[in-house]
Amino acid sequence: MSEAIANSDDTPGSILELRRITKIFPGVKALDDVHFDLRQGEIHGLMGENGAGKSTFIKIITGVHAPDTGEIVIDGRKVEFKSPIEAQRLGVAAIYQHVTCYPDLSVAENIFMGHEKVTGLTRRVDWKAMHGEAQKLLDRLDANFSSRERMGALSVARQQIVEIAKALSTNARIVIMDEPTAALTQHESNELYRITEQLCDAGVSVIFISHRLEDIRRLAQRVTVFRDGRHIGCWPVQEITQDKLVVAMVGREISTMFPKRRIDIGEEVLRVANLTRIGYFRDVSFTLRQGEILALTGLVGAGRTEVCETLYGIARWDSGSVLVEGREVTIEDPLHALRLGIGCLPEDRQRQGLVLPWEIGKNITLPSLRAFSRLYWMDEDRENQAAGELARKLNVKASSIFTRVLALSGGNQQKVVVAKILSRHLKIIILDEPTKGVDVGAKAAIYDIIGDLAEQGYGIILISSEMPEVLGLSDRIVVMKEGRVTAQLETANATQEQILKASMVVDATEAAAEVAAETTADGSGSGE
Amino acid sequence: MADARTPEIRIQAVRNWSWKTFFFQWEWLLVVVLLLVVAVNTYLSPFFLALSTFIHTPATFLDKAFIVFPMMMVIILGKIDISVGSTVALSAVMMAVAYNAGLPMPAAIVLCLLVGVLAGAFNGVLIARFKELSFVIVTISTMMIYRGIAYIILGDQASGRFPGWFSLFGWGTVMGVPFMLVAFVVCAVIFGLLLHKTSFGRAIYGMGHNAIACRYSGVNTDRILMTVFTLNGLMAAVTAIFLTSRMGSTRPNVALGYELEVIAMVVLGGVSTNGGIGRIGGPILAVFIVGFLGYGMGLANLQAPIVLVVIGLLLIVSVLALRVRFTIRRKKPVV
Amino acid sequence: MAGRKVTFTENLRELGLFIFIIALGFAIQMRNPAFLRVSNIVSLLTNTSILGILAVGMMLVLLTRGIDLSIGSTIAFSGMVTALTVARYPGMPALLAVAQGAAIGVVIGMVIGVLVARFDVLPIIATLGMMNIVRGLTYVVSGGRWVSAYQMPDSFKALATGRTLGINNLIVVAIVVYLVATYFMNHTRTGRRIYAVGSNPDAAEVSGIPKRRLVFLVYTIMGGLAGLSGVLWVARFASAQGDTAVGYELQVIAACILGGVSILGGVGKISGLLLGTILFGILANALPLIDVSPFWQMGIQGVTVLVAVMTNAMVIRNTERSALRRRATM
Amino acid sequence: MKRTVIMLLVVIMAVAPIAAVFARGAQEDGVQRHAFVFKNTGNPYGEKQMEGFADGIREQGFEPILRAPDVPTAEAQIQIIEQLITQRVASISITGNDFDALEPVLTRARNQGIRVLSADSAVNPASRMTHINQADSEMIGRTLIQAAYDMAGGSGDIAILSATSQASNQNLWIEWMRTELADHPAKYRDLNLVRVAYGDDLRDKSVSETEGLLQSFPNLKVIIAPTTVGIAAAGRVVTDRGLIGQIYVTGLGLPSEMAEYISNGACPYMFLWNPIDVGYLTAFAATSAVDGRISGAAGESFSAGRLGSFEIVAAGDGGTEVLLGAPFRFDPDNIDEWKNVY
Repeated sequence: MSEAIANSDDTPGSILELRRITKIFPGVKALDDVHFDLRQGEIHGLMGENGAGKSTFIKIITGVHAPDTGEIVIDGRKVEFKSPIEAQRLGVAAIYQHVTCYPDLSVAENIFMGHEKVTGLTRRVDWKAMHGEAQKLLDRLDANFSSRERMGALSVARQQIVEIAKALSTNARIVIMDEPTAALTQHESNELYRITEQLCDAGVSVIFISHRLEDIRRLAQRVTVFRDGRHIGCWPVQEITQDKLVVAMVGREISTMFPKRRIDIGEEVLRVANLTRIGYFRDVSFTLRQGEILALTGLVGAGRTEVCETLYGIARWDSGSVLVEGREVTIEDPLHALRLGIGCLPEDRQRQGLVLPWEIGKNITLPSLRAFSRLYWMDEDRENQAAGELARKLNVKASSIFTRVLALSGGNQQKVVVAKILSRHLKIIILDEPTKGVDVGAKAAIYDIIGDLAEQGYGIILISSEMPEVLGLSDRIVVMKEGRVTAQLETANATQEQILKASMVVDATEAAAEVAAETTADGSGSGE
Repeated sequence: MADARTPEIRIQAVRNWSWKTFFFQWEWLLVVVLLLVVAVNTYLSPFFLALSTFIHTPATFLDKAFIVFPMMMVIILGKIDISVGSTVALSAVMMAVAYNAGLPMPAAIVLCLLVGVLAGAFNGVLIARFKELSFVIVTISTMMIYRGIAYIILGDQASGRFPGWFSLFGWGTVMGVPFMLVAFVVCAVIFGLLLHKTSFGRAIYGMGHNAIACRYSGVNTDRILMTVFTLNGLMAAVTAIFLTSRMGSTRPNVALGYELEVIAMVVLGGVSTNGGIGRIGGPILAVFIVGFLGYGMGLANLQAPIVLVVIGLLLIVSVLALRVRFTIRRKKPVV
Repeated sequence: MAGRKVTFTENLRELGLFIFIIALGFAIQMRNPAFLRVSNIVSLLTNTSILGILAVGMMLVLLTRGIDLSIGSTIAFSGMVTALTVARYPGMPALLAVAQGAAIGVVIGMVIGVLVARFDVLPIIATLGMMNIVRGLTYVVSGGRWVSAYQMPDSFKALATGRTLGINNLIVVAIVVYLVATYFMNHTRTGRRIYAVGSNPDAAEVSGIPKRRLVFLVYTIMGGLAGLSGVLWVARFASAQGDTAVGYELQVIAACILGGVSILGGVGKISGLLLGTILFGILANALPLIDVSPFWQMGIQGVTVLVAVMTNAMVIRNTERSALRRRATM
Repeated sequence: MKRTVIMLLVVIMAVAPIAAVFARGAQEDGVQRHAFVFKNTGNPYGEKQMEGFADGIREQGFEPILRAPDVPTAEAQIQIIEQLITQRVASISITGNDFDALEPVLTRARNQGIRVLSADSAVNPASRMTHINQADSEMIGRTLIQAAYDMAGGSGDIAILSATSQASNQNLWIEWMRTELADHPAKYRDLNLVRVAYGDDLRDKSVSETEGLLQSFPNLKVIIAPTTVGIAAAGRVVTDRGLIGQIYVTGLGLPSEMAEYISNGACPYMFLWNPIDVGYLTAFAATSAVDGRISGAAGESFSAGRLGSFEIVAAGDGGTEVLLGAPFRFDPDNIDEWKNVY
């Protein structure tokens, strides 16, 4: 792959260049002799599996870490950052996935935090100027919310826009976006693409980091791939195929992402009828059968996760009914759900799925502590044995089950979460975005596991925003929009267009009529 | 991260014993500190070094140590309970008043435990049911309320005149060893097993690191929260029994400031207030460090303010040492 | 529209507190008509002003997700040292004494600041340790003695009893502290950055906000205010003793929390803080007026705090639920 | 668990060699040591008592040990007494934080042959040989009411501002005050005791309580505060509010704390005994008890250095006590010579 490196040398118009950067943390070489260059007005994709060194790379460009060796060149001049402020001054800005927002402060303050507008003499914060400026930036990005809104009250997508506005406000010339689309739906991603392109037209250069091949293909002119802290290659996007890119990231071939298997679909295990949780979703109905993979799709915020949380006992439903194997049930809490045979792989792996500082084994057995204890007394030998078996079965890559989950890659962490579910005897498994933030290699492994699970007769509800995943894995598709089911399709006959239409297109007059109808219904006092 | 690339390693289910991890523990530092305390005390006072010091004097500082165990659980959960001192006062006052109102002493003791359990459970229910309220504010207000009730009941009186056998709790011995020390050891064993060997303990640690993940894993987090706070109330009542037995009477203002002393011992014992971290041995050692330190300095007739300063310094210095240890141990950044 | 609604929810707390104070004041007035007499209001405010000054500092600390348990000891220490100084040098100008006390507080605050900001010691532990150390030092410097009224020059005592523009000096100082704090928190960059640090410390770090320096600053300010309060305390009561203000920190924290400051950081407003402090002041000062047995006082204070925060939680829950219902019409 | 056990074993095994290195050898030089335990540290009144005690003991050629916990609780005093027992002191004189709560530990001390006395604030008769009382409680109570009568000019409201609601001394005095009022209904016809308030010996609370009294009882003439913090706080409020001459403060207080308010008229006069003498007397009672001259029974007498000879009398609580004498009256004429003493 060395031929790819050659073209990065001294290209005229290069606004940022990193040469032979090495960064060593105690015990690990995070970056090893890495090159990178970014041209004026370019969108440069950066890809790599988790742990490839991307995060360290960003931190070096933004001045959070100093490299051990190597140099950073901006506008042809060598620079050394002593603090993030200095990088900011030279026009470098980073948009992280979610770390940088201040939920308790206003949008305007979020935009200007660190470089607030002050009045000349008294150096007091100039609120009027700040809000005015912020509103101008938001308008420029076609955002339809106010700069006075509290950041914490905004959706992820809107927060992302605020982050971009923030980058613009520093007059950034180099913007780094770290997996900006990870938490966005297709629709929101499209919006982000538009804004990013707008940025470039204005002369800003963008480093766009993403796991999603689609992002890179849509946006970037060139793409660089890192693996294990090393620079693997840099190609113009048109000249590289998807497969080649995957090989570069993973280091090996992935033959087929979605092995089509023929699985016998059995008895009905779950029937949801007219399920309603006020304010989140209403009148949701579907069924699920043994060995079936039912995809639940739609935009983020369409109520998919909320439906599943309700089925898993995290929240209560207000009306409607749930039947598990034909018997009507109430579900009080997750423990109750697990006893009924419903398991869940939650959306936010690190927050909801894992006890990060814990060992793999302890994490795996957490849902089934009862099974490994008699009168609360833990049988640790049996526990470790079972955990080891599951970890082996799912091919978790670690030296032993006493390795901390913290130290695993995203994909392996996800495998541990799956192992947790398998530690109990279940019938129904809810998978909420199982491949979110997981690198390509692990994705394939997880798809494989999902196939296996279906084969073993589990009924699976798969929530996903990735169209190929939905179409490639499921047997049937339920599409939701704004808390309602808008389409139920057999995957064999479904097309991407159908799904998108059902999840996005809003007929203005129809929507207005709905609102009117329901306001009166609420007014009539049906209540909870 | 590197091992993630080597596909054919089969994951092991056997733990490797390592001397390094065994000796690289907070508790060893505490052991050293304890030995240092013994050494300094021996130097300061000719009366310190005697068998009776180690066997009998623990009874002078062990009363509040019973709360250390459940408080440790509370802190592992990432919470703090400031109301325990007041709970001690309330349950002691209830016991005394009930006995003097004609209840037989054994029944009064049961009532005392019951009051402690109720007080703890009330904290637990509030904290579990009102997630938006912080545990600090809940326990600060119940701290005032419990002691307030004790004042309302007893006003300016002291109450006591217990039957003679009641003083055995605080003063009696079992084969030459004070009953309190025996009870402490028993509690230490029970709580140690509870924390480290049961699913209950496992869930407590899990919740300390990540309560949400535990809830998603089917752990009944609310019930565990309530149980732990209830245990805290129960052990506060146990402290109330020993304390009252040692004093022979009680007043609404007993056990003032116990909560901070208990929290200090737990933290000195290496339990992180961030939750999830800490083993039973640390706080036990800390109880004896603080206890012997105070006792030894008292034997040397050092004035109380000096003892205050030394214990404050000990707390800060030990936590600084804890910081240093973690900085050394943290090898890998989480990329 | 959406912006409006948010603001309303967020001001609900202050509104509720305000209504509660009015109701409480009315109830007390019914029992004892002396309550709303000017002289009583003045004495109530005078007695509450020190609590109020400390609450401002504590709010800053709580905003950064910290806590300071050492302020009772700092008050005692700075008060004692200052009293000893003025007793030895009666000619010393009173303002110099104030400066000295505040400086002592600042030094103690800086020590805590270094421990917390530089060495990452948990605030609760660092301040718990300092609480013991500083209290011990207070006894050590005083040698167990008190400094009494006759040993203090009149100019010093006048700090707390004198008037400026017809208003008691303590109230004046408290008002000044509140005005400065309002300006500082709402209109200076440093103030807003303190909110930012509490709201999201990680974000503050990556966006180049000097998080550690701000945390250090916050404890220094808290120490300075505690030192100032120590001088005022001693001047007010014309006596300095070793056990001054034992356990006062919990009252200050309770007042902050009543005022809507979250101990989880990032949330809290000066306006709410003011109301919380006043409510606490009323509870401490008005109960003797309505002939409540002294034995009931502590219980009543505790129940009030609990009821206030629980009511607030309920109101917010209900508001959110009705907001959901409105949203449900989508 | 395994870890814990191993560590404890290590501690136990290491104690012996370490001890061998550091031990200085228990030297018993044979000097008799007498201990005095006050309520809490940092209390000038207590410091003066301890000073008097130390003088008295040294005067006789013995060694004094002066102790006080940092908080005024019985729990803390129990710990100190345990430490004193271990040190094998000859006698313990204690100013009790609780009347009954110290009985078990003091009994233990007596069983080990240590003589136990209480001074200033008594412990119950079962746990002491005798009590050194500053002055007759009855006399204090009655005198204070008479002073209030005098200051109020015979009519008006009076209120009491006490320390904590549990303080046994104060409660006893308040009882005698009530008795005095009840004994002479005719004389005190127009004198109403309207409230007993508790300032908990805290400055801020005492001030609040005083102000509450002023607001609630417009007819208030006299505040009796039988505690130093309380009387000084009341004096402060009266001075601040410009009420000198309208409302009078009296009670028991340290001359140094009250000098200002006695000079300015807020407190026309007040009472106290000399805490140095209390300590000094206690020292002689303790040594007499140790060498067997007294057993604590009523009728016995002993000599107390410069103070002369004292007799043990029966006390109101069923035990015995030694009375120092009548409380001393401090007024503008003599306050200046006393304010620097204590």
